[in-house]
Amino acid sequence: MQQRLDRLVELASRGLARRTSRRGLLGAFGMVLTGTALLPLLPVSRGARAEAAEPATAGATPKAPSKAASDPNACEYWKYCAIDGFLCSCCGGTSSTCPPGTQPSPITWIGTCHNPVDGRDYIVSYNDCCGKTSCGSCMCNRNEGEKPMYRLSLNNDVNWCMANDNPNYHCSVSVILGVANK
Amino acid sequence: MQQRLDRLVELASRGLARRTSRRGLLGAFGMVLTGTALLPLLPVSRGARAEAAEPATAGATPKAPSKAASDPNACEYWKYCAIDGFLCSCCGGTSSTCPPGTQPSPITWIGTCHNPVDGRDYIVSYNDCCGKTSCGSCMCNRNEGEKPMYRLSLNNDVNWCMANDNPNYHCSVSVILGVANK
Amino acid sequence: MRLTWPGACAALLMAVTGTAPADATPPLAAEHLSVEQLPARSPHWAYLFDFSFNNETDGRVYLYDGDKHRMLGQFEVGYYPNLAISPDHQTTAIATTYWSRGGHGTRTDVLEFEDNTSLTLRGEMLLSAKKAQSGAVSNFNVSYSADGRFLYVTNLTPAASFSIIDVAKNAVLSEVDTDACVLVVPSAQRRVSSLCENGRLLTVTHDDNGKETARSVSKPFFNVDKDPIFVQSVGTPTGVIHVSFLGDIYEIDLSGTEPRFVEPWAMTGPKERGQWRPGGQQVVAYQPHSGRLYVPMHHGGEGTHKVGGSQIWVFDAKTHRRIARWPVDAAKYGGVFSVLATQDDHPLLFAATENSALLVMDAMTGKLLHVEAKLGQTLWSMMNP
Amino acid sequence: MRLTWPGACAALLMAVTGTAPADATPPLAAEHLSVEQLPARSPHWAYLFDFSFNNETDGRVYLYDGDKHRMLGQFEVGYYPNLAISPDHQTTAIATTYWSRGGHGTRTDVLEFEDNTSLTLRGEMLLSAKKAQSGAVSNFNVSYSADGRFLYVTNLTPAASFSIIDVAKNAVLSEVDTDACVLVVPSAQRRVSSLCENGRLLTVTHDDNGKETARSVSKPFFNVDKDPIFVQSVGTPTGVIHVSFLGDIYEIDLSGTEPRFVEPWAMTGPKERGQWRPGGQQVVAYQPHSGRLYVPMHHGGEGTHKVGGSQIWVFDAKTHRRIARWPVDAAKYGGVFSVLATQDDHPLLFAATENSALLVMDAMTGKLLHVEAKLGQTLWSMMNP
Repeated sequence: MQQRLDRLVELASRGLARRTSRRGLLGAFGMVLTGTALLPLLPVSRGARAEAAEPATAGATPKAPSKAASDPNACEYWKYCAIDGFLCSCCGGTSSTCPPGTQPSPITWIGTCHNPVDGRDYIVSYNDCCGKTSCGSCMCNRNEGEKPMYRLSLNNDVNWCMANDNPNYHCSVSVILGVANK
Repeated sequence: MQQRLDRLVELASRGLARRTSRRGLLGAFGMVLTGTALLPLLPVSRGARAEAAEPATAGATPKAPSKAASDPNACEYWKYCAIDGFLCSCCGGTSSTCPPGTQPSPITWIGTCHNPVDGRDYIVSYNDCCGKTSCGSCMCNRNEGEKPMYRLSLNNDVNWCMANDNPNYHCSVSVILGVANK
Repeated sequence: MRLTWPGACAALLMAVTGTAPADATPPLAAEHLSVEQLPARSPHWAYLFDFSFNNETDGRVYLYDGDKHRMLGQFEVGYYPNLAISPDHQTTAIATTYWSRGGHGTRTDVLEFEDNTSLTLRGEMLLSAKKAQSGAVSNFNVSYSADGRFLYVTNLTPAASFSIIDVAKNAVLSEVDTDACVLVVPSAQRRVSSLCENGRLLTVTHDDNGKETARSVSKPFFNVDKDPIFVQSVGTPTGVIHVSFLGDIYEIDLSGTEPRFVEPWAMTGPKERGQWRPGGQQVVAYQPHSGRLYVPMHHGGEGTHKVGGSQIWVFDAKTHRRIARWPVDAAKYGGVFSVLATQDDHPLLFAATENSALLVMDAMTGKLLHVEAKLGQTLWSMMNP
Repeated sequence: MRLTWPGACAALLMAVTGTAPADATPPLAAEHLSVEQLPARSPHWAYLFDFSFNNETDGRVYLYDGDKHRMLGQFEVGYYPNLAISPDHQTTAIATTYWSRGGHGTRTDVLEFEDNTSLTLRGEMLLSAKKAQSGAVSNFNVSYSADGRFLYVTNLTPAASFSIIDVAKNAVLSEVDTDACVLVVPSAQRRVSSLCENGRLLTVTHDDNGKETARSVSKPFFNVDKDPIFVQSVGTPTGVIHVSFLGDIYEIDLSGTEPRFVEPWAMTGPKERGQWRPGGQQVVAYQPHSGRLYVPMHHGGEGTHKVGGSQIWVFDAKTHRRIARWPVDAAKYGGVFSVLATQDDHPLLFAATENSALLVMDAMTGKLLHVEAKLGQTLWSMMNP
């Protein structure tokens, strides 16, 4: 099932990456965005857990949830497993809402974070909130499953506000989309 | 003698402050500035020492010169007695030269600093170096004899780059003009 | 651009992924990305001005909730901005400077109007390149007339003047030459007072078209050479209160036809005078319900008027009685640079420090309620909503 | 505006004040305010890029002298800039973004040319609003062709392409669609290589008019899923060297007609693999005279590829022999985020840390020569002059 989703979104993504003529992409993109049902356009991270090929020193055995893992103002909050930026929850927003007067980025990447409280993996969307100069509070740098810029759909270095009217990066949120299949 | 100088510069300054019609001042000002002999236009500080009416806790007795008082990169350097800003000596300049690619402020204020090495008081010109965003290094906040903005000629809060082509404040220098009369 | 991740999206995704987990508790619901709206204004909010001195072109204001101890949002205020909140609290007027290329290129001075209810920009008005640029952040470099109809903007080139702006018309009506006097303290409906270099007060009256109709200059009411007053004054119901370098209180009553200078009084006793001094940036706060004044004080000599306070001294503004000396852990948080009291009857006192920490205190008891160890880069002043 | 306080001025002033002091030593001479000129370029200079992440619109570059341990000057580089130094060292090309009102208003993407000999702006060229914006500061987001004739600028909207600029004509010649591949690694005179999402290398050849004449795509040379390579690579005399998340070295020889992928080799032994990893921002430096590689390494697991190094590992790039593991006091200075080696035969190694400290080391011995405890706000990468 997970494979089906990966495949589906990957196909969309590849189409997207190829439609790169100067006129092409953003036009098509904008059309999708103005629709009401906004399917994430970029591939799903296979998540840290899936990277079996890569040995992990921290150990894969589940830990007892820490207090910080339940605090949306803490970088250790479970949902923030691949945010590299300022937490919107410290900037007038919450873990899933943008601060007043900012605009959410329509493009983004989605990943998988493990919730230690219920033991489930959740698919989350990492959006940037845009249009104001950087918030500067609660810098958080976590990169579980994050990949370099050539795998754009899994990258948190690029400014996901890049396609906004005002591409100033202000802060980042992590929005639960649903439970990930094991 | 000191009084004569004060009076002289004060007259110039008052004329300057009064010629404030929209067309008037900066025009006249610019003319002075483009001349070759650039007399400081603003009054001389009477210096911390002259403020006898104000009791001083630090004590007026001379101290042995500290090491920092002789280090142009230290805020305690004797010449910096009323600099509130970034020291140009940390920004690519020296205590009396602007960093490459910046422009000195033509307007400024002058004050009196005591040199503990030779025991003399020197009249110094506090200039800002302008045209680049703030240097950000070696913040120094000293205010001997400094006065609020209504006594503009003795104030270091205002941006003395204000009349520059590019009024961005970058850093501050302190330039020896001569020995002050006791 | 306003977007909301529709529930449809998550639902679709769920459908694709299926519902697998064998956990007993129900899974967390999908969330919807949206933009926060500001709640109704609280008297315990504060507008915190970060000068960003290391990156001066990026000045900003943080809106902070003193009860919930959290940021509500922020907006950009540019380079050496001068700020004022409108009498109806709806707008922050920002007189500032931008360039076409960050800190270089073409300079534009502009008056921007921030909508305080949405933290979005409502509009702007171009200014000539004269706006006063001072790191001494006064409440009266820009001000609104009491009825909100006019805005006064201090110019300094270094020639001193102020511009009169008709807010509704979005137009500069005139520029008034102040003969080297600075600040724009509004009174009555059409009067503006400024501090002059010789310790006098200039008061200009204007008509509805912004034309100067009268001006008067007071006798010197303080001694600039012996004991100057800080420009960072605080408004009161009848005028303003200034603090002097040596700690005297100068109250100016602007409610009559002529300014009335209340006899100055000393915060310090004879033994404290010259030893304990006010210092910092926003050196006096006034709380109208309790009639209290708050001043950050430190131990130091001449030239220390920008050193932050190790104590906050509290006075009854009417009786001049010292109510308290509240110690602050200056070694831990930095000396207190700026103070602001909320205007309600259960007031808070905000104290910003040299380290850009924010202390939230009970303004009646001095109890430290909350500390933000580092808020922004250089928190230099604060305003009430 | 160039001004010098003329000696005449000081002389006049002296005449007015007279010469009073009865001190035995002669008084200090009057000084002349002037503007420093940069000395001749030294191989021990470094261009330090401060992203200013808390104030992103104010990115800047500091020019630093690694021998004298002092700043030589700075220039502004704007928002999410991409930088390249010209082959003749005379110019820094800055692809960046500005707004008409600080961080709002009209957006302008522009290529600016900083004169490295005077630290003044030599000129600019407008770009369309497509410039790649990434906090991963690669040496190859913008690059010059070896002869300095062309500039390549990476675009990302998120569609990926690059623009070919004719430097002498100050004109954009063309935009080349890269089919989702990123970076612009120049080789020969008219070839540009980019990294693709499936681990392949795209190489585009163009003519003098910037027209694409050929393109080739390599077989996958690394595994993106199992062990991706950092985009922050370093140039060598024959091509580039990349480091992978797990610490393998991928060298690409671009000197022939087709890219040649050198067999990857591991920096780690079997027991270290996955335990010790490269991490940070600029994760590899190359020193041509000694043939050494420098990589900041830390102890950590998956997802720690942006954690700064507690050690700097030193390798012979030819023999793959590990020469040294230099410990760094990461607790004191922050982990090493970025490394840069000077290109001369008595080389220095610069290490920038997570705390924005700068360490200056002897690149042969590892001896710590100097520490700047805090240089700017967020020192993310460095370049050679």
